[in-house]
Amino acid sequence: AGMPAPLDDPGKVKIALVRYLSTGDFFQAYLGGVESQSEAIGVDLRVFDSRQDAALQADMVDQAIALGVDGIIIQHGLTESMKDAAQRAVDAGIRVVAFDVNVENSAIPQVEQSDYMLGKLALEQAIKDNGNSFKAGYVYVPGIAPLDRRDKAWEEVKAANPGIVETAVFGTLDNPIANSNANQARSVLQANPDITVMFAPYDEFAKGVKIAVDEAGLTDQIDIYSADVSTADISAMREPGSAWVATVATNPAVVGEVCVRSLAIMLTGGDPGRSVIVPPTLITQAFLNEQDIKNMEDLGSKMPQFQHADVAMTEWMPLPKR
Amino acid sequence: MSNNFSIRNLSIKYGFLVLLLVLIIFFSIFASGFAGPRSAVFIFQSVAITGILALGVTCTLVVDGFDLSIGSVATSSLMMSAYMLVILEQNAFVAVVACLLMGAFVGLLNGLLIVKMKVPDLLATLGMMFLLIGLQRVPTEGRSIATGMRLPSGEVADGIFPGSFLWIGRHRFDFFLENLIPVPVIIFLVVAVLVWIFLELTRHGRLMYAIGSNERAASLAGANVNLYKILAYVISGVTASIGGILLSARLGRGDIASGNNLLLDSVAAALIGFAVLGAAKPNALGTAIGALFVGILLQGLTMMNAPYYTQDFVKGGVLVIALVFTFALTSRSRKGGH
Amino acid sequence: MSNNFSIRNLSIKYGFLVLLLVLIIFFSIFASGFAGPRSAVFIFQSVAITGILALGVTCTLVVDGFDLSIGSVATSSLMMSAYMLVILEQNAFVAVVACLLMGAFVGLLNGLLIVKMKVPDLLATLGMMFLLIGLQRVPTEGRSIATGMRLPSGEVADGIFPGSFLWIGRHRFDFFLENLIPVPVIIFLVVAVLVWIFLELTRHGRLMYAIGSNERAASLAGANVNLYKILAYVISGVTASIGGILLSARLGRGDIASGNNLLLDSVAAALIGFAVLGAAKPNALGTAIGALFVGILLQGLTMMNAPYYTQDFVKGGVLVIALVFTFALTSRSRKGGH
Amino acid sequence: MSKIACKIRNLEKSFGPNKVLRSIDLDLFPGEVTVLMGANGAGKSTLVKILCGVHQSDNGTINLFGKLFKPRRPAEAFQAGVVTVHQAINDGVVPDLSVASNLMLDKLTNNKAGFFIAEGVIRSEAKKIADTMGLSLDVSLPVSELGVADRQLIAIARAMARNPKVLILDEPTSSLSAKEADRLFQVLDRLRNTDVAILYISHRMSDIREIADKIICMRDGSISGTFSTKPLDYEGAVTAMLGHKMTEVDVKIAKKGEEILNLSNLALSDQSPRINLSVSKNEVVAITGLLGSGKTKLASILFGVRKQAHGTIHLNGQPFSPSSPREAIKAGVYMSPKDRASNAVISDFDIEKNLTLPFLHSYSWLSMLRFKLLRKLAKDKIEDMGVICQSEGDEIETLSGGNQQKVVVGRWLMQSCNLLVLDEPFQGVDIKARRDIGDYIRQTAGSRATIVLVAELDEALEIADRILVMNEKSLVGEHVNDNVNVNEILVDIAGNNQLLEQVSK
Ligand SMILES: Nc1ncnc2c1ncn2[C@@H]1O[C@H](COP(=O)(O)OP(=O)(O)OP(=O)(O)O)[C@@H](O)[C@H]1O
Ligand SMILES: Nc1ncnc2c1ncn2[C@@H]1O[C@H](COP(=O)(O)OP(=O)(O)OP(=O)(O)O)[C@@H](O)[C@H]1O
Ligand SMILES: [Mg+2]
Ligand SMILES: [Mg+2]
Repeated sequence: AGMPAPLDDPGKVKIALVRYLSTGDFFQAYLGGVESQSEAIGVDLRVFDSRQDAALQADMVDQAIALGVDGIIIQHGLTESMKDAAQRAVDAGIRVVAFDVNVENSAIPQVEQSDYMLGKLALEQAIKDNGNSFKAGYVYVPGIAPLDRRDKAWEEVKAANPGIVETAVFGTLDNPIANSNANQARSVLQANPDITVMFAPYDEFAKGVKIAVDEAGLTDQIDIYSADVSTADISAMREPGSAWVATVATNPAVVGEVCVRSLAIMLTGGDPGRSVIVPPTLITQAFLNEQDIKNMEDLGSKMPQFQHADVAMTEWMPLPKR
Repeated sequence: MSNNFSIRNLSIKYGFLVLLLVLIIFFSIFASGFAGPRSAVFIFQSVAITGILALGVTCTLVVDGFDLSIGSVATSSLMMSAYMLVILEQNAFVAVVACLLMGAFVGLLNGLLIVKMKVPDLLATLGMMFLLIGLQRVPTEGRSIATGMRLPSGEVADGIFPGSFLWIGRHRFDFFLENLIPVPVIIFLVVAVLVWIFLELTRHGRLMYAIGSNERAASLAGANVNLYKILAYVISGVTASIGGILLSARLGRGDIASGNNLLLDSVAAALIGFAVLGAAKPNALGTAIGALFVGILLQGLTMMNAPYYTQDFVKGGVLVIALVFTFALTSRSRKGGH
Repeated sequence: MSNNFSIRNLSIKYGFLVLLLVLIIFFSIFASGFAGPRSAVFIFQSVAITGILALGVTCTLVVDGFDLSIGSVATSSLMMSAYMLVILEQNAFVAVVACLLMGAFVGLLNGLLIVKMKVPDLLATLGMMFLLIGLQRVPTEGRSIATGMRLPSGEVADGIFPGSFLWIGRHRFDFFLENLIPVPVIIFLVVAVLVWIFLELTRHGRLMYAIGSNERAASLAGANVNLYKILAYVISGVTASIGGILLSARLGRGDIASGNNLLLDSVAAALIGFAVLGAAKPNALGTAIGALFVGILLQGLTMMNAPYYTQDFVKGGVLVIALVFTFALTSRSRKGGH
Repeated sequence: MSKIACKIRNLEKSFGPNKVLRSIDLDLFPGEVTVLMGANGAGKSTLVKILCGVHQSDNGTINLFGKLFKPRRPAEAFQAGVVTVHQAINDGVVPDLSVASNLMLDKLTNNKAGFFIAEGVIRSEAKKIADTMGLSLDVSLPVSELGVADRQLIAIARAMARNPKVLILDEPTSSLSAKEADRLFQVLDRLRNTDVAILYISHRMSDIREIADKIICMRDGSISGTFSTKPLDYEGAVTAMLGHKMTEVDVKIAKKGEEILNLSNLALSDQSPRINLSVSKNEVVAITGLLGSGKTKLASILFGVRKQAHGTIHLNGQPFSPSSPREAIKAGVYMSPKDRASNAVISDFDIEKNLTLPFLHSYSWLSMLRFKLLRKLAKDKIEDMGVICQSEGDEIETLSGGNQQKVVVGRWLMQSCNLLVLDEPFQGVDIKARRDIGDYIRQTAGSRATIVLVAELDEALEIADRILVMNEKSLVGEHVNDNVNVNEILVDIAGNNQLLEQVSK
């Protein structure tokens, strides 16, 4: 209702979501956001899941082109494999937005949850709580793009605060990730009993570290700072005496919505801007306890900036029902 | 031949254990914090779940089978326990029983596919693996299960992981030191002893080994081949579901995860077991020691702050060297020719 | 018996192919965009790499072996080609040859471990798998390799993936339609035909089947068992490295996280191959069709907008049903008693 | 005899502490069949395995047509013209390949053969090879569907077709009946005439009488006698092989007890004739007949492995229709199957575990095995059966063929039963041990009914109270083993007079 062409005709416009990653809560919530926003603006959504096969993901873009969609959202992936495919889509006259992957194309806006900012805000909170001189354990697996971007923040903070000592670096993506990291963190705590801060910038890592800290009986001594959030993370942070004191996150559903809205703006001939950044929010244990927040929905209602990001908005843009 | 205490025979029998000892000594010296009762307990704790799975897969190896579905049975059990507790709001006992039954049922299905439908073991359990990986995600549409989660129906799940359930994964018994030995370690040891007794000391175990060596001859000697094969897969299913329960109780939530690493690590443990005490065949004691071996290696390397990729590398390297050592010697002493 | 054109024999032989056909028809009707040459090419493309790996593993299955290292050989080849191109700034030809040699060398090592050191196949290749997973990450300390990356030494890597290398993964030949058939599909088909010819039409292939069925008899009849077993692992290593090269050329980067599912997917394809044409043994044609089967299923489900977790579920379900059908029938027609 | 084909001097071999061959000297001449005799475990197969490159000798030399010969792999032996048919039948065939591929296996392993194979050529050549041994099989069948006799014939036929200079046959007739053996002898005659040197190992006196030009005896790893002057001194050879004289068997027909087994109108398969049979306690009944006459089928029906087409079985007066070996065993019906490698030997187990396998339930308490008891029982049985080994903990694979056979037969003598069925129990067992086991079976026969299925008439004559003849799945003759007329039995076996001439030649 009241939407510009071609969105004025519900169901006429087809868009495709081409995913690189799909397993896990973040991706499920993201998909939820994409779906609800698509429904709100009345477009027909198709989902292509490459299940972490970057080559297949590129082919899926071609498939979407062949299906004659009007817009494509590329969710994650590798620059090198997606660049050409994205260009082909643009050449075919299709509007494209990319989320968390740089396809090096000026016609394609880049939606980002700013991993760098996630790391940065968490570390700022850590310095606020613990001063600028402490012994830290760091959980990191190189080679994973978002983790690498969060690593930048860590390197910067370390360089700026010589008092912060990186006592141990560990981490693994062996499944189940939380359990494997718990085992590693356990060994690290045993070998380095003087650690007071754990920087685990991925919630699965943080969960593992929390289990290890609990098992070692060090909940009072150690503080965990992380990135990302989910309902389960909230309850873990709120456990009595939990060492997990803060996390920084964007709402994955909101990110999904922003992607669809950016695409909708392009479909109607508008320009969402070269880069659309969904700002992250700092979530502390104290805040969760104060507000008695139990799940993501509570978090959204108590924290408006988490519920809705005021980016990629126009006056005609319908929002999903809450 | 068994009375021949030559150096070669000794090294076949004890070579692997000596290697283990050398590793322990090495890490005790070079990895601060490695030596000590608490550290030993972590090692047991870190391998308890893979170890339990590995003991199950050992039973299927004994009857010359293979169970690729254990990883997915464990994650299904993880999801199922969380579903029972958080969404259906059942108590711990019901959740545990349901998971064990599920494991037994999957094992039964595997066994029937293999025995009655004559589907090759790798194939049947591979199919089951994919099936379960999918199935465990259907009820929550791929979401993890945690207290307070919003269900597809829009309701909020109010159930919790009760303390009695978490106890299984988290409680520690006093043993000389306070809060020393976690429940999963006890369960691992109990399962190991039970499987060992079953395979080595009972007639059922011996018949299973006979079936693994020559199925037809065992059948003509009166063994109920089908029953024992099914039993092996049921044991494997149940142990995998125990692993899943422990995982669930440790994590305190129903985490969407793939069990690929659980599968590979427990298969590794079971296979390393071949080399222990020169057995050159699947055996429970070897499997338990194989699991510990991997645990010690990873614990030691982590404590020495080795980057994660060196762990796989060292794991593989030590594995290959240990195995070459054991098997090359075993085979040479066994026969003169081929 | 071979002249017995009963319904049962027909269904054993063609049951699986009929199922495939039914799937294709079903998807053509219900999944818009499924039917058509581009979609068909897409299916081939999506299974080309797993298919090539699966053909290699088929050769090891033929000699009653198993190669768990293929996935890690492929990812090592992926990383190695990127390293050669981007960091050592070599040309495409050198990179390809280096990867193929690496694959052959790993296969040779596997073969020697199994044949000379008598390490059981699963164990040897599992150890190799861990070794390679670690090793491939050492040169870059676990980072992915891409043009412009900063090396541990602090320098910036200037090499690029040259067009000639990317061509291997990305070029499409015209065939009726413009830009239809990608190079990897051609390579897949060529490898499939070569492996098929080798296994079915040459005496070497026949001897490999003989070794797989009764190693001792084959050896006593004068077959060079060790040589053929090593050969099988070398083939498997080389095909896996081809798979890695194709992956690398498609990605255009040495991505550390890619290729995780290659092992299980290619094993699945090779095992499904058992059911094709009632072979009940590893065979090249079956493997190729097995790979396509999985590809068709996933493509059809994607086109029907099925969520990702239902894909595993349906894959497992269809697999189990197809296999039960084939194997239950095959075994029943085979024997009356003992 | 001009030139020596194969000259063996001072050959020695040990397995660990076990000296198996001690300073063997032996010559093989072209155009001559040398028979090697020796008790089970004497070292015959070990000698063969050294000649064909499976094992390497510890000491000594082999000269082949004047050249030093030290094969390290079977392929090298083949290249030198030494072709072997091994004692273990399953070592000769590849079950998953077709009969044609099996017959042509040598062509496939020949490095000079082409790269590709033509299925048509393989088949037609395979047919030719099959014809030489009178094998009338569909060559496209997989070998896994064939019985042990056909497998043995395939292995033999293949060796014959390889143009050997030295041909070694290790108990080639162990699974054959007189008819097939006879065909083998015809082919051997032909080869002898083309100057092939043949080494022939057998425990069957009938074979040896038929084929030997020269007899060499082995005892405990040494040569204990050579007999080459005609007529050959067969009794002397047996004495040299055993170290003492062989006593004559004298079967005293025992008094029958009550009826245990009754078959009425039993048909082994559709359209086969009906069988009626009654076997009583304390009676040993031998059933003999040509290969494929249905002996094994009868045994499998009694043991619950397959079902009869018609008719009924009564055991101790009760109807008996077992649906699995397990049920049969529960009812007190035991069967020792033929073809030990496929059907009986658990190759990963030691002797004790192999011996005690069927009755573990009675040697365990609450499922827990009673290890001491098991060891003692195994020791006793090793004694009873005369198994030659180091201890009850030896791996069964390290035993000689005949000793393995003693173990798998002994397994069924561990406990008393109602009905004992022994299918080819003497396969590969030496003459002395055969007599001893036969005696043992007769001694213990009082508590049960015993049926022994043998293709060799000699074996039947040594053990049975009553000899039945089976032909084309029906029982065609019955002879009480007391001054029997052997010719009459042969007539029954052959089924017609024309064949008889061949058999009793
Ligand atoms: N691989 C082996 N390892 C250890 N001992 C062995 C091995 N092979 C054979 N022996 C031993 O060597 C001795 C001779 O065995 P061999 O097979 O040569 O006897 P044989 O004369 O062929 O007897 P048979 O008539 O029973 O076939 C036996 O005592 C046997 O136990
Ligand atoms: N090694 C084997 N593998 C599979 N089946 C076998 C084997 N040996 C015997 N059989 C089966 O035993 C049964 C009887 O075989 P067959 O009719 O050829 O001979 P038979 O006359 O019963 O035995 P015999 O040769 O002792 O007289 C058949 O069902 C056959 O398939
Ligand atoms: Mg196997
Ligand atoms: Mg012998």
